[in-house]
Amino acid sequence: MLNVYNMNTFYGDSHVLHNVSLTVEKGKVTVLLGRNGMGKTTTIHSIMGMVPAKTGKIVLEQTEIQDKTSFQISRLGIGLVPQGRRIFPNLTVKENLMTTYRPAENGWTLDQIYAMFPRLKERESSMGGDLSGGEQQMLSIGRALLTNPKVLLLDEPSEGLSPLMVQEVTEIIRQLKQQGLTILLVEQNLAMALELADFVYILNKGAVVFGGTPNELDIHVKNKYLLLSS
Amino acid sequence: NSAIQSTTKNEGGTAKNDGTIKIGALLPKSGVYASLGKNLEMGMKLYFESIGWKVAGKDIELIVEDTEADPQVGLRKARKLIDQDQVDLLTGTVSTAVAYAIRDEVDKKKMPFLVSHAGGNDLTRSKRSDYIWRSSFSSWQIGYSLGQWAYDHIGKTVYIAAADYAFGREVAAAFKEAYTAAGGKVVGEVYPPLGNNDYSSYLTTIKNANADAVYAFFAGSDAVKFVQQYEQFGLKKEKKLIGSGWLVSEDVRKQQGNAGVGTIASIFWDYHLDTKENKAFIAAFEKKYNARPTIEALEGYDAAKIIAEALETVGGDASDPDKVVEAISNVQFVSPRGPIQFDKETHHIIQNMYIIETNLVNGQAENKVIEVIEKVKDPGQ
Amino acid sequence: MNRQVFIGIVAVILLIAVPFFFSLFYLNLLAEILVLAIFALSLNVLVGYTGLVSLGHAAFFGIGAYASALLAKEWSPQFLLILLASVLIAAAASAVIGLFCVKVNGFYFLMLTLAFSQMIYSFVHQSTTITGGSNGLSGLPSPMLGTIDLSNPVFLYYSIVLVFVVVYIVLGLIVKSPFGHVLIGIRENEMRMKAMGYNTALYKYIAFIIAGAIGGISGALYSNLNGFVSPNDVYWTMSGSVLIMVLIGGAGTMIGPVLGAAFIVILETIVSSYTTVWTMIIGIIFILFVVFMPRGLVGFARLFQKLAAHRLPISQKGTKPLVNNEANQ
Amino acid sequence: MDIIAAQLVNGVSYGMLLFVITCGLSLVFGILGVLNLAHGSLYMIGAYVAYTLTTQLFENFWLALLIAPLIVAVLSLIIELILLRPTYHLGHLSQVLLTFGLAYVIHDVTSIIWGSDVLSIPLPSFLSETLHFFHQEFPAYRLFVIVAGVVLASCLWFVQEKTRWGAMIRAGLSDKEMISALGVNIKLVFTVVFLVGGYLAGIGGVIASPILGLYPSMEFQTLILALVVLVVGGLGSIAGTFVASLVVGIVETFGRFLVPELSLFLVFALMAVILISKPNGLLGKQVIKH
Amino acid sequence: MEKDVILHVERISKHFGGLQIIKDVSLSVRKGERIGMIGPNGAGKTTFFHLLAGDLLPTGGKIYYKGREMTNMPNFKRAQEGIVRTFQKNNLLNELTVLDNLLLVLQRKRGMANVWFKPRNARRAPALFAEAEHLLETWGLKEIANERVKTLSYGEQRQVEILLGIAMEPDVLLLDEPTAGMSQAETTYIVQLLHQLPKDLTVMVIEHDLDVVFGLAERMIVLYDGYILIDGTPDEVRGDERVNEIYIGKGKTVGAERL
Ligand SMILES: Nc1ncnc2c1ncn2[C@@H]1O[C@H](COP(=O)(O)OP(=O)(O)OP(=O)(O)O)[C@@H](O)[C@H]1O
Ligand SMILES: Nc1ncnc2c1ncn2[C@@H]1O[C@H](COP(=O)(O)OP(=O)(O)OP(=O)(O)O)[C@@H](O)[C@H]1O
Ligand SMILES: [Mg+2]
Ligand SMILES: [Mg+2]
Repeated sequence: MLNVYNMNTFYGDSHVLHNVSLTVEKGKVTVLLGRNGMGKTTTIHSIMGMVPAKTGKIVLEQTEIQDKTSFQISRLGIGLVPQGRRIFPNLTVKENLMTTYRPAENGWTLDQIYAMFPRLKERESSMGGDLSGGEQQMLSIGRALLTNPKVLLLDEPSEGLSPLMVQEVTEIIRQLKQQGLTILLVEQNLAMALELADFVYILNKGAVVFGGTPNELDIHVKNKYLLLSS
Repeated sequence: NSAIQSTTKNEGGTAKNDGTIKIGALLPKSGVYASLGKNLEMGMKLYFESIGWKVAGKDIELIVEDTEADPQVGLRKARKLIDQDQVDLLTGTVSTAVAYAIRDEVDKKKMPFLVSHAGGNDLTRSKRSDYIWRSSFSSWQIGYSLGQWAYDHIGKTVYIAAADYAFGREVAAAFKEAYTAAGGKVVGEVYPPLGNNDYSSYLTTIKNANADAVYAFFAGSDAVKFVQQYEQFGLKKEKKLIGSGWLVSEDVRKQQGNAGVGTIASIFWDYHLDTKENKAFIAAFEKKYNARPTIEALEGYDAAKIIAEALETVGGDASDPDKVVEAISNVQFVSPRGPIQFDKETHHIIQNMYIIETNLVNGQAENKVIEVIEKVKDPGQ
Repeated sequence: MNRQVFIGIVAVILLIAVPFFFSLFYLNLLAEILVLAIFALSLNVLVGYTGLVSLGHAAFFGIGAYASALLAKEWSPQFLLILLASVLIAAAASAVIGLFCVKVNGFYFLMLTLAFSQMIYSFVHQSTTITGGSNGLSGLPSPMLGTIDLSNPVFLYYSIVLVFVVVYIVLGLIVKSPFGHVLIGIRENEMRMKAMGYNTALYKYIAFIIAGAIGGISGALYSNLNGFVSPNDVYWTMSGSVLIMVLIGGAGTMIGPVLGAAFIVILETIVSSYTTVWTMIIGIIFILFVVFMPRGLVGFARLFQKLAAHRLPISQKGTKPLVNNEANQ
Repeated sequence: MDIIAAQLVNGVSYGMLLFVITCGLSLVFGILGVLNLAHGSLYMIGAYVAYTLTTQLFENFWLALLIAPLIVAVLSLIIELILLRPTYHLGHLSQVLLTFGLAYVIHDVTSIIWGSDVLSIPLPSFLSETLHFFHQEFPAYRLFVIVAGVVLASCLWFVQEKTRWGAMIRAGLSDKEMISALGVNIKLVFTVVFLVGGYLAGIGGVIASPILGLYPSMEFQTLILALVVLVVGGLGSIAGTFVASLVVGIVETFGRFLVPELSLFLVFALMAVILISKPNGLLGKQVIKH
Repeated sequence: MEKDVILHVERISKHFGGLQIIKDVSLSVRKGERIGMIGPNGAGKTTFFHLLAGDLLPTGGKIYYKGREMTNMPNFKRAQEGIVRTFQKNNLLNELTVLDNLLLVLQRKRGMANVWFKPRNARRAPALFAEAEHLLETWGLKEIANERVKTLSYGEQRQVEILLGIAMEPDVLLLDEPTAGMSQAETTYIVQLLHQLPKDLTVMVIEHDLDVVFGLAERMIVLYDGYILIDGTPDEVRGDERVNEIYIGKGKTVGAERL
């Protein structure tokens, strides 16, 4: 569904991603792990066209998208839940959801989002910037779903959510997967990530150092790239 | 010449290029007064061209610097003309503030300066300088000249409206002085800001006041707006509009449509002045520029002529500023505006003032001279 | 001796040498540039360091200029006395105006400073008896330094150079000091600075007063240099042009505003002598600046330096290891 | 009493004149966040083009009102594409320099094309009539200005409140990258809004200049006036600009009536008082908080 | 009031328009206590911190600190007096380097903020720079000391956020989700460091990572819908049905969060 080949991304002169290649299979949850500052967000941003890759190829279904702008990429069917939520603070909750709404047949609607996150309905006319951290995270997820994407990029969606909401979101992602949505998930919450993952990549210093099923992710690899082992 | 040299030596009179005479003109070429500056320059060039850019066998070189009607810039440019270009003579300034700003510099450096527009009274009164002579007008001349006439012919009470800056206030005060001296009564005064955009509020106030006439001093775009709105708010039918000639001068009258018709004003020149000098001047100007001269063009023309005649007297030798100034003071001739000469006491010009009325001629608003007040002299204090 | 001090000393020597080599016109022009450079430096304290963009800074320039003019007329021709008194008056005025202005932010700050300066303008413009109205005050007595008559342009020039050097050094020290860093912090994120325990309103207020006082110095110098003051000194166009000097030179640097002042004054004087469409040429230059050197003259100079030194510009990230926790492993 | 009523009408009509001048700026700066100091210049071009159209080409005011703003809009489009778009990321201070430079360029270009004389736009005859009420006379054109102001305000209010555009622009202002990543071609949105702003500036020029006149440097005067009205109302809301126009119009008119000596002082004093008591203007949206 | 009570909150409340977010909350905190604060999203935890730190003023009620009332004291003053918070959403000086961010904290603490005429550099203020270096070293941020904050990854910025709070040397430290966005490795490391903070430092921490919060806290407060649902020991909270229902969720127990 989404393939990344030998992607290299720079911020100015600093080379952040080194030949990153990923395969995100249709209807699967692919998880991207790695410690802080390893390039996970950069990978997501490069796919989304927000920090365009310098070299490499990104293919969505049959379309090459590495040279497209982010709004085109979004319209091709990639949705984004960004890190840090990036809610529009000066828009109301409803405006946040509806401004970029793209209706689709059997797609998500405002009512469904409200049903999923009743808290958002209660705060419907509050400014996005006034919401609590967790509420903003829900809003960010809802906002992405309302663009009715085929592929969903989630960058730490559980951040700031209460354990109960984490389970809820886990459940939602599972459902989305069942509905055939393709998902690339970046997570620090290993429990959640591994519960959902069909396939796992680990990024270290901007390079892919592991790719395999959750079962193949042994304690060695984890210790080396994810946990504090001193 | 380094700065040290020129400030330690007493006489700055180093040998200049003897072949040409350099005249520096400080005129606004950008900003609100740009068109005045442009017309002054056109007038000057017209005259110099008529004498082949030569006087007493020497070439005339005219260096025009843009003052932006800003005193700081004016001073900077004056310094450039004096220190850098080493001009023999300065002329110009539309803005009185600029003239005041360069007054000390000119005085200190003994640079003959013929003021060709700026009309602030003090220039030939408290700020008088041996080297400054004025060929244009003073605000007093403009305002005072209509006072008696207005009392005799218009009415016993007036309302004064003038743009709120030094010149506007000086003109208004001079009018008031003459008008009240004649026995008239000023029932109210109002001073809208310069460049005011909407006169409706003032006009409503004036309309509801008890006055026979309104004396107004406005110029340029203010004059267009004021005169138009004066008619639109229905004042024209009730109160005669009188004022300075700039209210209905060449550069604004056409834009006012017929709103200005009926206005009475006092001024020192008009396009329709019926003298042979004026006819010749207008013909020459229209031939060269294909447009009517404005009063500023006339000022430029006269200033150029005064300079040329003075230089002729000194035989083209401008090295002694005192002699140049002396020569200027003796210039007199019949200008398109009538006979002119300098008052040696005040350094200010003595000239006729004209009462003009705006009439409709072939569907066009045109001015007509209805009375001449001869040889008006500024009191000098 | 460090390089900056060295460059500074060379610059001062050059300034001292100018009257021996250049004509009076250039001397006066340079004096004017130095005065306006002081003005731009003062505004830069607000715009460049504290992040407060003022469009009313001419208020303090004008107050300094008028105070100096009136004091010279009515009180004493002593240059230093007048300078000191004008600065105090300008500081007092900025203390009053600042009280209100530092309460608002961003564009509202810009407009509130504009409002105050325009109110002062209209006062100056209208109280003809005190300020001379639209004609301004001219024919001011020439300043004295002790018994030296500063009507000699060379002496006056040296006095201005002296004031300029003092102001430059003092401001240069301030912006590099911890206090200066507080101002920069406020520019970047006022809320965080509060959380760090800084009374940001007070710091902004102090910066406003410093800027106002130094603006007053430049105004007082200006009236001494020109021998007159006019309402244009207080008008918003003056605030606008000094803001442009700061921006074109490079806000938030010390040398930037000085370069900006020099650039604008020279450009205006020279270009307008050759063509009537000089506004257009200056406009085009502004546009080119934004497009090709958005960081001002200073940014341009830096880039040039870097290229000349064959160093890679801006970021040293390339050499930095991506991981920051290796030390802990 | 009549005079009070008459002054009130004067105030309202002046207020609407201010609104006509300011609404474009309110859109471009207040809502789009582009500090366009060349806005007054666009206004001026609208006025000058209308002058040429009414005096030299068609002698028809209505046609000028239709065509001149379109020309200004095209010009704004070019400005946006060539100058602003590549420099948005540099922030407001760069925009100050850029658009100020642009204003300088336009200043000279117009004086080359139209000269530096004072000009005025002739009106169709029925608009130059004088109407009578409150025992006072009142120019018909001023009533037209009031109507135009109200119509413009309603259109803008509708677009801002009832369409997604308003929200999109606000979203784009706070996070351009994110709104793009959600599928909005924000650059296009900005371009279109800027173009509409230019169009409104053109309309302002055509409608206001029969009253305010055409003269060199008119653009800077208009700009300052518009900025004042804009901040008094508060950034980010057409309603605020509308209210502010009326407030400024009425206060100024009565100020000139009651204390004419303070005319020059008044607008700025009003603005200062309002900003001191309401730091975000009368109806300004709260600045983005953390 | 007991002598070692450092912070005492008396029936504070906070409304936003019609919404009442904090409802008559009272609380006493003793010096050196480690308090964990949990509660569903939108319960009002962050708002409560805003009130304590002075970023918002309460609509009703009183706050006492070290025996003095400080309900209306402005935020910067509280920071000076020792109540320091970190932000849930990164709130740093993004254009400056990490070191510069830190130095701004240290220079005020060392009373240098009002030095006007002495440059602030390593030569003139060696003690300041040494201290900064030491802190950066301890918190594992030395490599990024000279990076501009805005070029850091999200998790790195979170670490800076905490460091700035700690560097203030507060008496009461309010940490708002300190480890959110941090990787497991960094979380473990930071938690270790938090354990090493001086014993007399009072810490309140909001966290959704139950391992972290139960690891740190000796007292737990559960905020629910603007009021305190439970104020007790970690064990009391762990066992409480209601907490499982509204916050932790069924089938989950604390400690099973991680692998
Ligand atoms: N705007 C930027 N300019 C320069 N460097 C950047 C920028 N953004 C990120 N970086 C650097 O790129 C590297 C990767 O950052 P990225 O945000 O992709 O990490 P991440 O894996 O998402 O980390 P985290 O878990 O903290 O979110 C980091 O070293 C970071 O410092
Ligand atoms: N300024 C405000 N205006 C209106 N509502 C607000 C404002 N600030 C907060 N709220 C509301 O108050 C509630 C509590 O917010 P708060 O940020 O305190 O929650 P929280 O407990 O920290 O949640 P989380 O765990 O998600 O961060 C939220 O529902 C939020 O929408
Ligand atoms: Mg990340
Ligand atoms: Mg929170």
